[in-house]
Order: sequence, then C-alpha cells, then structure tokens
Amino acid sequence: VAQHDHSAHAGHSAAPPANRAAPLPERVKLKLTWNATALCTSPIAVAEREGIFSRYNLDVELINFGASTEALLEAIATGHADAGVGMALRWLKPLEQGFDVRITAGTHGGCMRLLAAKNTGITEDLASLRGKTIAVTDMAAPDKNFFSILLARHGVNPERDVTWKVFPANVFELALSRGEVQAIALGDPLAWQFRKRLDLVEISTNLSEDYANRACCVLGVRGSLIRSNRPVAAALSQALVDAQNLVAGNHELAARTFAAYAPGNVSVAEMREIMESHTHGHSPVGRQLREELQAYITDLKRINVIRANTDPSRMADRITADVFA
Amino acid sequence: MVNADLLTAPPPAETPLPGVALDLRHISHEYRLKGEPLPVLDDVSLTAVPGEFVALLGPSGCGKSTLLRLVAGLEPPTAGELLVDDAPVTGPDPSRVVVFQDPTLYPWRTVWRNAALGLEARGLLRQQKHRVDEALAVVGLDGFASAFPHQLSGGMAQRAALARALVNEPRLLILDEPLGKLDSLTRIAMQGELVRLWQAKGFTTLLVTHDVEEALLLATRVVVFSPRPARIRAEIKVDLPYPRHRDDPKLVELRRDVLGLLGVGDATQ
Amino acid sequence: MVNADLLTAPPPAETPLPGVALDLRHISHEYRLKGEPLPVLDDVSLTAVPGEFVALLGPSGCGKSTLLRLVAGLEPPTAGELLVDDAPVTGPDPSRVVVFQDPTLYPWRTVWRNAALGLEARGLLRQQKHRVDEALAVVGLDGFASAFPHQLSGGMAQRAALARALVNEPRLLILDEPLGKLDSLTRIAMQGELVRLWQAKGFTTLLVTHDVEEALLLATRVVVFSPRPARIRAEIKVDLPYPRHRDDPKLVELRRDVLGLLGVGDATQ
Amino acid sequence: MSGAVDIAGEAHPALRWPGLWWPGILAAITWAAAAAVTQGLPDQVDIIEWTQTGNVAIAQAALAGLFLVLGLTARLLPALHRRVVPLGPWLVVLGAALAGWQLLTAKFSVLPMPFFVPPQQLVEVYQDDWRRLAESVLASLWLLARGYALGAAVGFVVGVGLGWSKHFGYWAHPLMRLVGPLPATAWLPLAFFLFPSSASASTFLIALATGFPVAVLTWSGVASVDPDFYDVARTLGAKPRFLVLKVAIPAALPHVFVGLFMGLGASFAVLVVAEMLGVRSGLGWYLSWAQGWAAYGNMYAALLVMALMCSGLITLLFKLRDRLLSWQKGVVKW
Amino acid sequence: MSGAVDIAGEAHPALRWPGLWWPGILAAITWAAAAAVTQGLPDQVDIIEWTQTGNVAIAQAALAGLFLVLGLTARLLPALHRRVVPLGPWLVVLGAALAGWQLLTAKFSVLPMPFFVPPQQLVEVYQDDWRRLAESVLASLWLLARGYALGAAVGFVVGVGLGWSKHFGYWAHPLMRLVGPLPATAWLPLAFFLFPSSASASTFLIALATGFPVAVLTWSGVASVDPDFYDVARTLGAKPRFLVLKVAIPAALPHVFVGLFMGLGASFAVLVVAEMLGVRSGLGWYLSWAQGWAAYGNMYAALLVMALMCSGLITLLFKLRDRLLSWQKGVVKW
Ligand SMILES: Nc1ncnc2c1ncn2[C@@H]1O[C@H](COP(=O)(O)OP(=O)(O)OP(=O)(O)O)[C@@H](O)[C@H]1O
Ligand SMILES: Nc1ncnc2c1ncn2[C@@H]1O[C@H](COP(=O)(O)OP(=O)(O)OP(=O)(O)O)[C@@H](O)[C@H]1O
Ligand SMILES: [Mg+2]
Ligand SMILES: [Mg+2]
Repeated sequence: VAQHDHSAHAGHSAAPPANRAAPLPERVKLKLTWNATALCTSPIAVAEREGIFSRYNLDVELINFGASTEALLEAIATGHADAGVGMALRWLKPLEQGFDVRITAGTHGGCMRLLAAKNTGITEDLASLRGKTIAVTDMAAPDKNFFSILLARHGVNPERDVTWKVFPANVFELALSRGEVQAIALGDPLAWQFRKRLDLVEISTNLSEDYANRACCVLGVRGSLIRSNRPVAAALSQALVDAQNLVAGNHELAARTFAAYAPGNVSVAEMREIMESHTHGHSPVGRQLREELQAYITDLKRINVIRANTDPSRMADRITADVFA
Repeated sequence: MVNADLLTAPPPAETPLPGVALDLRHISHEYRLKGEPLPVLDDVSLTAVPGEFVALLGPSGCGKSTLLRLVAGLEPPTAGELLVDDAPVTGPDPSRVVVFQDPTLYPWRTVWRNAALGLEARGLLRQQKHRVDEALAVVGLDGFASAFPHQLSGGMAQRAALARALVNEPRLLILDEPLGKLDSLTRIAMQGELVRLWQAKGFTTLLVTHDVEEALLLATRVVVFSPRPARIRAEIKVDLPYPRHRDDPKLVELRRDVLGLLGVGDATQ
Repeated sequence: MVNADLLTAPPPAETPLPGVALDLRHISHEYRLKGEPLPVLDDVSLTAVPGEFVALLGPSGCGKSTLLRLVAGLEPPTAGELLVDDAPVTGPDPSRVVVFQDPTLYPWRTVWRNAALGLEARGLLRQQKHRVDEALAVVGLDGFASAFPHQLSGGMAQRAALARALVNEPRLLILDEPLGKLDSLTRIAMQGELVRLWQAKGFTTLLVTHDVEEALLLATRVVVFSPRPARIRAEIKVDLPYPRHRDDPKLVELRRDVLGLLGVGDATQ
Repeated sequence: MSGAVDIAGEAHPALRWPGLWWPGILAAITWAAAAAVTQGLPDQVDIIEWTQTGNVAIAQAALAGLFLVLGLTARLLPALHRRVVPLGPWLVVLGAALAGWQLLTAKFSVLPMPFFVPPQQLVEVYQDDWRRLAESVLASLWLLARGYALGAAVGFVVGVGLGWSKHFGYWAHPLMRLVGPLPATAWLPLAFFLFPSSASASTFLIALATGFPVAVLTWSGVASVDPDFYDVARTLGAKPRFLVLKVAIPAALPHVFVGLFMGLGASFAVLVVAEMLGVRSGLGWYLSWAQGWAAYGNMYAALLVMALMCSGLITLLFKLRDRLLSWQKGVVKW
Repeated sequence: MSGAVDIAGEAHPALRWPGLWWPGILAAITWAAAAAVTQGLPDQVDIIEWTQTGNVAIAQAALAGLFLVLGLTARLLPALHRRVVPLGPWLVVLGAALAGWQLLTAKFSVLPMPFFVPPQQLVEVYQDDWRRLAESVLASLWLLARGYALGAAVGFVVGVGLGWSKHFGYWAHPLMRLVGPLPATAWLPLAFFLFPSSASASTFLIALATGFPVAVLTWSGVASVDPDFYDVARTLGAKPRFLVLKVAIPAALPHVFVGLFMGLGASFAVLVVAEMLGVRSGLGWYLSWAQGWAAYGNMYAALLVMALMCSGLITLLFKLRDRLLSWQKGVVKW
C-alpha cells in the first residue's frame, strides 16, 4: 500500500470548484474510516492521493473497516474515528438508535443492484419477483432496505410476498445456480461482476425512478467534532465533495487509484466501467441532503424498518448537520 | 475376612490344564536412564518344568519385576532367548497371567467388573459369571464387589488384583509380590489358597517375594538374585512336602541359608 | 544398596526435639460406601508418652490407615477427641510427618526434589540442602537423585517416600507400612536405621505394619486391632532392650502370642 | 483444599437474630432500592421512550418483598433455608447491580445509549419480540443438535483412530494439523459448494467446529492411557478390539469430555457464521440482524438467551459426565 | 499400543532392489505426471489467464527429478534415508493429488472457477501479493502475541482462583458460565466502547477467546489434582501459597497446556473478527478483503498461510510443553 508517498501536492493542477469551506488555518489530524472494498468510495483514495485533503490542511489517516459498515458507525460514535463514509440506508436505522454521529454530505449515487437469473421467469418488472427468494448479505443490508422500498412502491409486500435469505456475498453465485434463491440484492463491485459474468437480468438499481438523484453513500462526522470544531468538519466534507467532482469527470483516475486496493485479477478498465455506472457528480449537502435523508426515512418507515413513532423530519434534523451554514 | 468355607471347598471338577515349561536362555535387559543405558538383567538363564513353583528373591531394584515382564511377553529382552513350551515368546498370552506389583485396577470399573476382566476379554463372561464371585470370595472381597477401587484399602486393592488373576485358568501364573500389603492372617490364608490352587490345577508358578519364609513355604525352588544388574546367585531346591510348617527345622535352616545368600548374616539382628 | 557408612555415621550434633504425647479418646470414624455409612473405627482409645514407639497391627481393611490420617490431622474423626501434647488436633502440622502407604511421589519432581519437599515448604532448603543428600544416602538412593518417579522400582519409590519424611525433624513420625515392598536385606538395614534415628532424636513413632516380627523388633508397644470396624483387641508391651534379635526366645514367644491374637494359631502352618 | 470460606453469608454474630436470615433482608433492601430508582427517577428520554419502566419497578418490588419474607422466615424452615442460603450474597449484589445499571443508563446516561440499554429495554424486547426469539432458539437448537452430534461422533472416531492406529495417524495427522485450526468463515464457500443444501452446509460448519477439539482431546486421552492398563488387559488375553473399546476409550473418557465441552463452546462460536447460510431464523441470524440495525437492546436480549442456552447445555453435558464417570470426581469443572 | 504398522513404505519384497528406495521413485513418477499434466494440456481459460502454469510445471518436474535421485541413492546414505523414509508415502500421494487438482480445475473445469483455483493461481498470488501477505502475517502475529499472552495470563490466574478459592469461585463462576461461551462478534460493540483504541479492542477480543478455555482447563486441572498430593505437602508443613504454587499448579500443568492449546485455536478463530476493527493489515483482514472481492485465489493463499502459521505455533507450544513436562509423556498430542 505504498501509493501515498509522492502524492501530497500532485492535485494542485485540478481546477478547484467553488469552495464553500476554506482551508484550515493550521494542519489538523483526522481519522477517516471507510470500506476499502467498496469501489464506489474510491474518491476517498483519490482525495488522499491527489492531495485534496492537504489542500484543506487536513492530515487524514484512512482506516479500513472490513465489510460491515455499521462497525464503522460504531467506531465514529465511540471516538475511534472522526468521520467515515458509509451507506445511507445501512446507517439510518442505527442512527435512529441515537449514535452521536451527524451526516454532513452525500458522496455519490448508485452501486446497489437487484439481479436475477435468466431462466427464473423474473423480468425487469419488479412485480415478477412475487413469490421469489432473494439473497442478501444480511437482514439489515442497505440493498435489502432499498429494494424493499422499491418493491413496496410497486405493490409487492417486501415482508410477505418475497423471501429474503442471508448468504455471504461470495456464495451468491452458488445460491443462484442451485436455485436456493432466484434473485440477489448486492452492491458493487461484486454485483457488477456477477451481472457481467453470470449474465444476469438487472431488475433494478438504486439509480432508478425517483432515486436517480439520491445519494447512496454519505459522510458521517463525530457529533462532538462538529460541536467543537465545525470548520474541520466543513473542510473534510468539502474535500470529499471536491474529490467526488474530480472523479465525476475522470473515472479513469479513480479506477487507477483504487487498483492499489483491489486484487490483481480486477482490471482498471473494469473498475472504470463500474464507476461510470454511478453518479459521482451528485454530492448533496445542507438542505438538499436533509431532504434526501428525510425521504429515505419516510420510505424506511413504510417498510417497518424505522419505528412507526419516529418522526422523519425530527430524525432528519437530528442526524444531519449543515456544516457550511 | 477370608471366606473359610470357600477355601476348603473341593476344587471344581475341571480337567486341569498342565502347566507350561519355561526356558530362559542368557537373558539380558537394559533400560535407559537420562540417555545412559542402565543394565538390569545380566545373562540370566533359568528353566522350570511344567507345574513347578519357582520363587524369585533379590534386593530391591535388582530387576525382578523386569524379568517377569519379559516372561509375560510384555517386552522383548535386549538379548537372549525366552521359550515357553519350547516356543519363543512373542507377546502376551492369556495362558500366562500376571499379578503386577501395583494392583493396577481400572478405576472406572467396580471390583467385580475388574475381576471379570479376563473372562470378558476372552468372551467367556456370560457362561462363567460364577467364577468371578468365587474368586472374590476366595480373597475375601465378596462384600465389596460393587465398590470402586478408590474406596479400597491398600491390601484390599491387592487382593482384588489377585482375584482378577485367579478367575482365569493360567498355565503360568506370574506373581509380583502379590501378598506384600496383607496382614499375617489374610496372608497365611492366601498362601494356603495359592498352594491349594496350584496343586489342584497344576500350573507353573513364578513368584517374586521379599519374604524369605513365604518363598520357602510355597515354592519348590528358590532363585536368589544379585543386586542390579540381576544375576542368578543361587538356586535352592525346597524338597519339603506340603503343607509346610513355619517351624519345620529344615525350613528354618534353609531360611538361614537364603538370608545368608542375600547378605543378611544372622549376627545382624 | 544401602550406604553402610552413613548408617553407622554419628548422628548430627543437633539438640533432639522431644517427641510428642499422644492421646486418642474414644475415636470413631465412618466413611460412606454407596450412601450407606461404613463404620471404620469404633471407639478407639490410645495414648502414647513422648518418645514411645507404638506399632499397630490388624487385618487388612480394618481401618489402620484411617486412624493414621486422623492422627496426622488430615481428617477430623466422626466422633471422639484427639489430643497431641494435650492440645486438640485441628489440622496437619510439620511436627507430625507421615509416610503414606502409597509412596505418592510428585511425578513432576526428581527423587531429590521430592525428598526436599518438606524443607522447601518450610523455606529451609537453602541452608539444609545436605540433609536431602544424607537422607537419600540413608535409603540407598543416592545414585537415583535425578531420576523421575516413573523410573523407579516399587521398593525404590517406597524408599524415596521414606527419605522425604526423614529429611524433616518430626516430633511424631507416622509410618504406614513403610518397608512393605523392601527385600529382607534392605528391610533389615532400614529397620536398624529407623531405630537408630528414633533413639537419637527421641520422636514418638506410630508404625503400621503387617509383619509381626517387625513390630516386635522395633516397637516398645504393639497394639492389635480387630477386623473392621477396628477396635483395640490387645496392647502388648515389648520390654526388650535394643538392638533386639530375631531369635531372642522372648521375642519368639511374643510373636506366637500376637499371631494368636490375630487369629493365626500355630497349628495353621 | 484451603479456603473453606463461609459462603453461606452468615452475618456477624452480633447481628444474628433468632429466625432472621440477614442476606435475605439485605437483598430485600437492595431490590427495593432498585425498584425505587426505576420508578422514582425520570428517564433521560432522548430518543426512545421505554414502556416497561413501571413493570420493571413492580417486578423488582415484588422480588424485594419475597426476599423480605424469606429473610424473616427462612431460618424457621431449615429445608428451605439450606437451599436459599448460598444464593444470599448474589441476591444482595444483583439488587445493587440492577439499581446501578438503571442509574447509569436510563436515569443519568453515564453509559450512553445506544451501546448500553436499561433493563426495561430488555424487558421490552422480550415482550415484543419473544415469538421471533423463541423461533430462533428452536432453529439454533436443531442446527446445533445435528452439527454437534455429527461432529462429536466423527471427532471421537477420528481421535480414537489417531490415538490407536499409527497407520491412520500417518495420513490423518498432517491433514488435521493443517485443516483443524482454520476459522469457520474460511470454510463457508467450500462447504456451500460441497453440500447439496445450505442446511447441510451449516451443519457441516458446526460439525467441523465441534469435531476438531473432540478429535484432538480424544486422541490425547487415548494416547495418555497408563500403559500398565494395556499390559494388564493384554496378559489377560484382550484382543485389540477389547483394548480399544474397554480400555482405551473408558480411560480416555475424561479427556473426551473436555473435548466435548470445548466443542460445545466452539459450536456456539460458529453459530453466527453458520447461520449466514440461508437460514430464516436462529440466534446467530438474529444477532447479525440486530447488530446490523445497531439494535443493541435486541442484541443483548439474544445474547442473554444464547448465554443461558450454552450454559444450560454445558451443564447438561456435565451432568451426563458425572453420571458416566461417577468413578472419577469432577475432573473438568463447570 | 497395537498397530505397529510399517509406515516406512517398504515395497513388496519381490520389488526390493539393492540401493533403491521405491517410494522415492514412485513419488518421482507422480510428480512427473503432475508436471506433464500441467504443461501438456491446455488450460480451460475462461475468465482468467494464468501466467504461472509453466513455472509450476517446471517446479514439479524439478521435484520429480529430486525424488528420483533420492530414490536411486537414498539407501546408500543411511542417515539421509532414515530422514526421508517417513515422507515416502505422502510424497507419492501429494504428487498424485497435484496432478488430480490440476486436471479437475485448470484443465477440465470439473471443479468450477472461481470456487476452485488451480495451483498456478496460488503461485501467482504469492508472487504478486507476497508483500501484502507478509505484512499481514506480521501484523496478525503481533496482535495474536499481545492478545494471547494477555488472555493466557488472565485465564490462568482466574483458573487457579476458581480451582483454589471457594470465595473467588462463588463470584466468578456464574459470571464465567454466562459470559465465557459468548461469541466474539457479540463483544464487538462493547469492546469498541470500552477500549480507547481499536488495537486494544482487538487485543481484548483475542484475549477473551484465549482466556476462556485456559481458565476452564486450569480450573479443571487444579480441581482434579490427586488430593493425596495435598495431604503429603500439608503434613510436611506447606502453607497455602506453597500448595498453590508448588503442588496445584505443577500438577495442573498438563491440563493448562490443553487449555493453552485450545486457546490458541480459539484465538485464530476470532482473528477475522478482531481484525475487522480498523486494522490496516492482518491475515483476518486480508481474508475479509479477499472475500469481499470474491477473490478466491487470494483467500486460499491466505488460508494456507494461516493454517501453516497456526500449526506452527501449536507445534511450538507443544515443544515448550515437552520441555516443561518432560516427566510426563505426551498427554495432549499434536
Ligand atoms: N521405565 C524405566 N526406565 C528406566 N529405568 C527403569 C524403568 N523401569 C525400571 N527401571 C529401573 O530398573 C531397575 C529394576 O527395576 P525392577 O522394577 O525390575 O526392580 P525390582 O527388582 O522389581 O525391584 P523392587 O523389588 O523394588 O520392586 C531399577 O533400578 C529401576 O530404576
Ligand atoms: N474414601 C473412602 N470411601 C469409602 N470407603 C473407604 C474410603 N477409604 C477407605 N475406605 C474403607 O475403609 C476401610 C478401612 O480402610 P483403611 O485404608 O483404613 O484400611 P487399612 O487398615 O489401612 O487396610 P490395609 O492394611 O489393607 O491397608 C476399608 O474397608 C475401605 O474400604
Ligand atoms: Mg518390582
Ligand atoms: Mg492401609
């Protein structure tokens, strides 16, 4: 993992977008957790390598947290990290329980796919899933949450009309080929690879319908940090938004940067293709972010993930912070 | 303790199996102690005709128990030849039953099931259950058939081990101080019982004991060993009729001889 | 085997600690066997003046070892009072050293370190190392100081256990058949050594043995027990000077008496 | 051994009162305090409102009453007294612990939500979610039963084989050394591939976790049998079959039980992993679900059930052992 | 025991040839076959093209040559012969297994990609990724060292306490029964909260996994010491301190080692979980990473390293035990 060395000032040539947060007066050390398997968060790696963090006088240490992003949230809430990037639909339920973490920015859209094997009678119509079994990585997975919302909107009761079964992602392929499940709900890069390699039907993604313009991953910042040092939170959020914008116009850069985190048999071209299927230009903050999250909360409430007596508007207020205001 | 009725009961009407002939030719044996060889037996040659009763005497640690292990077929000697009925010994055989110096009862079995071990191992338990009860009665443990070994006194454990051997029909009975922990009364009764069984069944007997008197009371021949490594220092034929008497002057004289051979001059005490 | 030099060496110049006075008052004890009480001692009363040498005789399993455990303070009696020097016994004490019926050597310690146990436990090992070597020499195990217990013969293990006790300076020495597995020569030497130590140090001694002769050769008083539950059947004062002789007609007569008490009439053999 | 400490919790002689059992009275006090704290102080309601606070207080008060009655009467009923006496100190401390727990979580938020939950939230979970929990317990028990039985049986046979046959050991030993310590997660894809259904794959994972310690300890047990035991049997005419079945195995049983015990612990440890394979309920499944939602209340509730279940199963195992090995006084304790 | 099977792999007398070591020659044949299969048949390239096929074939051929030389000369060099003889049968089988593996995966795709990978892919992973793997091994070793040492020490002390002091046992026993068998994952959030850094939280998880079996078995060991051993020491004036340190602990050591051994296995089992706590490298981390990408080649490569590491550490532990417990002939086998 030796790609950080020569990169501290490499990114100055990239035209900085309109700043909403200024660089910090002195250098601040931060710990940022992420999931280094999730290709969609590659802008974080880009931000580090291209010196975007340094531009805001941030000294960011990246900490990788295996596969489960709720551990990431716990790490932030317990002060083991200052901030982290995770999936909104994974985090909202835990955030409802009262973690002291605020969401300051959305990073990008896309990366969840609902796929089905060809010969199962499942079409691109969500209603065709009725009576089928769908594999998910766990019962609290963001993909499960998202496609449950989607199914509910299409008149399929996600709790009764379909069966969700938990499997580790790396055996989805087997579960499909064996007929234990007919469809899978999964995030990239594995979802993308499966779709391509196994020639699966893509029933839907989280870039469909109203969700085409909604953030999928979000930046969560330790509540105490926001309260005590808001400019740092702002700078960090800004740096990530900058990185997103940079990547949006240069998927190749993201793919090349992320190669250091991928196994040897995954090619840069493949990663670029995956990146291109996401919406990396869309990084909401402030009001827009709050509204997107409130919409998610409302959706989750409808499918009984968020408690019935939780007020989406109040919760959205509580879990977001407009660091640029 | 000892069931006197059973001791005098007539021997069961079975055809006695003849005892084996024993032929030890130039047996030597060594152990290893911290890498060094420790010679234990040194060129021991010994024969016994079928039905003989040979007692082995010798200083502590000289190698008597080791010799018995070799005869039982539990270990091969380092050198020399060991013949039973003219066939070399290659391993243990149920015709040669051993009473070890330590009782070595199986802690997970009751006294009865310990005594039944030989019959069970040879699949004869079903038919010959009564033999177990008889043997326990002979050693005076009929009241403790269902006790576990850890509930026995030292002498009782030794008697249980003796019963375990007697249940079988050995053609060679190998005894390593079988009566060492017994009080005089029980001991004398057991000695009488041994002689009675030996005479009735005609098996060959090898007995290690530290009690010179016991050796002379029981055996037809007494072999005296030197200190380690054991060599045969003397063989004494005991040509007295059974039952023998402790006070028989012939026996008292032999006793003095043997003690002398063992280095215990009369003057000592 | 036995180092004769050391046996006759003058006793080390230490002030002998006087032996303890022993007073057992109406001691009874029972175990449980499958839920049923098993009475083992029945109203045993016994006293010993300081420096006395009391031998206990009795049938196998009658309760001798149990009595020694009580005196050692390892178990409280079910009923009765147990006084040592007029103070009730509440637990074991290093002034009362026991040689158990089984050697019970620690398998993870060499013979030397086993013998050193008492000194180590009382923090005296550093100064008194030589005592361990001496004790091992006394029992003839100086060549096996670094052997592990599983490398010893039965008699050697017993001698090691004896050495472990002798290293200490008991005021009461409790011996449970300490010489049972020894050959005559070693046994006689050990008997001599015991008497010598006892005379030199003046400790009180309780000895369980199955050898009537041994009891009479060593003890000033012999106590004979009935079968379980043990009751005192007789006490015999042995008023003979030391060193005693096996063939002393007085001793031979006493022997006949005691055997008679144990139920072994002369006619038997 | 030493410390024959007076566990009975007898009060200082000066405090001894005819007919009173002081620890019971003390327990009544601490439990009453817990009830008072629960009911009397306001919840620091922030995010969640607890519905069971009152009920918890009532239950605590009721128990306090019971302990008071026991404290006043137990000495008069010797049989009862003998049974409750060992519980005394624990009851006192439990009451105090409940009060402290209540104060630290719901009342003063010293231990922050959502990591720490007050007792009333646990009660809430059991009340609201008992159906799913019960279903999960049954599913897990059934999975464990299959996997454990299989693993224990195979492990035992392999262990005996290793301890007995040099030939078997030559081939099995290197395999076991290499394969035994691998974590269950590593087996997931292979297990799934090799077994026809996910249920059988889960069973396999449990069996594997169980089998390894059972095999190693059975092997050890067989290998450490006192060689004299073999000598005795061999001189009495025992054939190898008898030596294995009647000497080696009984003598090895204490070790085997250690293995069975360790295997049970290990099988619980892989339950979470094994229940990632397409099951629809199970404690492990419930745990991952609760963790994913950061529903710590549910998680702790499930953990408590799991701990009780494991502890109960181990107790059962040890009961069985005490019965089988009555000749041997408690070699492995639980 | 029985089965003094002839492991040396001696050939049938008729085949015995002066100076030839037949298993070596057979091994040469199977390894040559493996090389031929690897090089001679075309890869069923579907998704991945392997770059190391040729090198694997060359290595196999080289080993075949070595075995041939050994087969022809080993008998002439008795010292060498004695060392290689036990390997014979395994070498033969390994060669055959390699050939079979090659055939079933790369050549005929009977075992499908990506679940099964051919040897050349493992070689590729080691070649390309050795730096990251080595780093992971070191990181895991360091984590294990800290966690294991801590867990073993605490577990030992707790075990001695449980076995020795009734008082300690009264309080510790119920806690241990309840808490001991909980899976490591369950501790994750609490560990997070309670420990200042993720490194210490990971260490805690490993320590917990290690400590439980060590405590239980130390306890068992102390509790099962032959009471006569205490009697002997007590009559010789031993104080409780001496009884614990010089009697109970040495007598319990064989059990303690079983516990240490089980604890080592358990610590490996939680490595994956412990390394989910924000570490930057480690075998568990590597495994989850490889699994996240479904990179089975990398996963198997890491598993192999992990198995070897665990096996090696256990071997070390047993070497230590043989040294410490030389008075006792191998109670637990490895
Ligand atoms: N396994 C062993 N390893 C090393 N040495 C041993 C072993 N077994 C016995 N010895 C040694 O062999 C010698 C003879 O032992 P053996 O048990 O045959 O003596 P013995 O004549 O029966 O003595 P005793 O009358 O005391 O029982 C002893 O010196 C003993 O130390
Ligand atoms: N732990 C125990 N549980 C039950 N019964 C026991 C226990 N220990 C000893 N006994 C019984 O107590 C009786 C007396 O035992 P003890 O060991 O005192 O006898 P002893 O006189 O020393 O016999 P020996 O001369 O054979 O050694 C025996 O009948 C024995 O079965
Ligand atoms: Mg012997
Ligand atoms: Mg006794």
